[in-house]
Amino acid sequence: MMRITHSAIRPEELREALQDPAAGGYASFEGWIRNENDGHDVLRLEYEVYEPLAVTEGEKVIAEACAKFPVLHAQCVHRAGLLEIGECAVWVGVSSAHRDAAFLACRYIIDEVKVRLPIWKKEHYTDGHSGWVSCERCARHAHKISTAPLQGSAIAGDR
Amino acid sequence: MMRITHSAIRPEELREALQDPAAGGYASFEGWIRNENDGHDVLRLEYEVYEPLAVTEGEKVIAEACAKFPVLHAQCVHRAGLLEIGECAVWVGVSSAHRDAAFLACRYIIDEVKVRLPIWKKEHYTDGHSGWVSCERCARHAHKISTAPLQGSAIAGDR
Amino acid sequence: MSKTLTVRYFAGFREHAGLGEETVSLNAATARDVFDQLQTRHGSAEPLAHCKVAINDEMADWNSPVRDGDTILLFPPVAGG
Amino acid sequence: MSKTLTVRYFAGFREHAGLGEETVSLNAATARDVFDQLQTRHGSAEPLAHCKVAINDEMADWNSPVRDGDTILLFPPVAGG
Repeated sequence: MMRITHSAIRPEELREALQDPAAGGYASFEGWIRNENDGHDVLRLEYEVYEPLAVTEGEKVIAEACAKFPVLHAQCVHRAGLLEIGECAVWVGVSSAHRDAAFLACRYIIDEVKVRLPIWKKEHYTDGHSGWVSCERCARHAHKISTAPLQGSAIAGDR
Repeated sequence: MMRITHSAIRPEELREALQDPAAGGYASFEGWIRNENDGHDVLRLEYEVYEPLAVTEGEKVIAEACAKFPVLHAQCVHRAGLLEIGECAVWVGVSSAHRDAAFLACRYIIDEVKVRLPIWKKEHYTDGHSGWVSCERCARHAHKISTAPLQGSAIAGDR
Repeated sequence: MSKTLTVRYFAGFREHAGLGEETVSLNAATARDVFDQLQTRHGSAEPLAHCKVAINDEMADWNSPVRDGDTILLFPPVAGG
Repeated sequence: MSKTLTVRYFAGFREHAGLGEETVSLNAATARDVFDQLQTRHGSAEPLAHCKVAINDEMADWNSPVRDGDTILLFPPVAGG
């Protein structure tokens, strides 16, 4: 399940939904707002999300992960709005019988979410400037998805 | 930091210690007790830990992960004693500036912890039998560690 | 040949164009034509290869045909996570 | 030539031997000698290659020398996580 939220992400609550008596492994990833990017001191971040397509594209990514790896449950939640340093911007959680699938699916989901969902981040710097993040070198983690439109043009943040 | 605990692992509290304003990624793994192993229905699990060496060997594993990958903080906690289905047996958490290091270090730590620490698990089955887990095929995830003693003989659980 | 299209801009595109949505009449066969013509109109320089497009809330290809009445969503380079 | 050693057994080894610790006198040069002789004595069949050994609370190698008074920890195949 893919969800966009405007309030704080609570991993400990999200984790509950992935529990399963058949699950032997649980892998999770969180993207945190850090105080520096590309040599600039970051004060806070602003996420703009086009929710209808962020959700449908996120659901597609999760479905792809479930098809590629034997997972039991997989979810992703992404924040929208203004975030401070240290806050959680995105959470991915995957449970599976064995750890390999949980790790691989978790990594797949975060890599794809970053390059495919209509989400943009504007960095506000300590010097008063701000800017939309859109660096070319960040597409290096994109996977090849034969069914995805525009796969060659995917560009994303570099966290 | 490597720790052995005899009470429930609380990932939400452990995660706090890894927070850092320079951290952009946080990867974690939890091993959960599942209700089946190798075709046997499992009722509960019993972990025996030789704590002095489990801690020193765990600290070595974490130090190796920190030397191999640019991580900010890395920790591991392993349970000892009797555990029920669904309980968390082991937790690994890693924070880093970028997600690649967090994922790789997290995976490295859990893989090594499973094959190097003096920890044994006894499965109690629904049919009343019990047995120590020690399957040969499970060593497939072991990494080559040039400094580790007995690397060729590593055997571990297969979660 | 002219089509009436609703175009929506996001993030940097919205700020650059100074508006979030506009209705335009264009001689455009594909999403690529829409992008090219509006980029010229608004003086933007973002390479098309870094951007994405959706038509009527479905992710689309730059070669996707546009039809009279379509809503075209122009996405600058994304940066989730 | 005989050395007095304290040997500790863990998990399946402890259950198999029926004791957690014993003091033994052995003609043993290395940890491997200790393992082989005690395996024969206790009738265990676990391949040495799957087991580990520690000497005086330090992980050791099967070729590590043992000295009079050492404490040898014999670890059956581990299974953490």
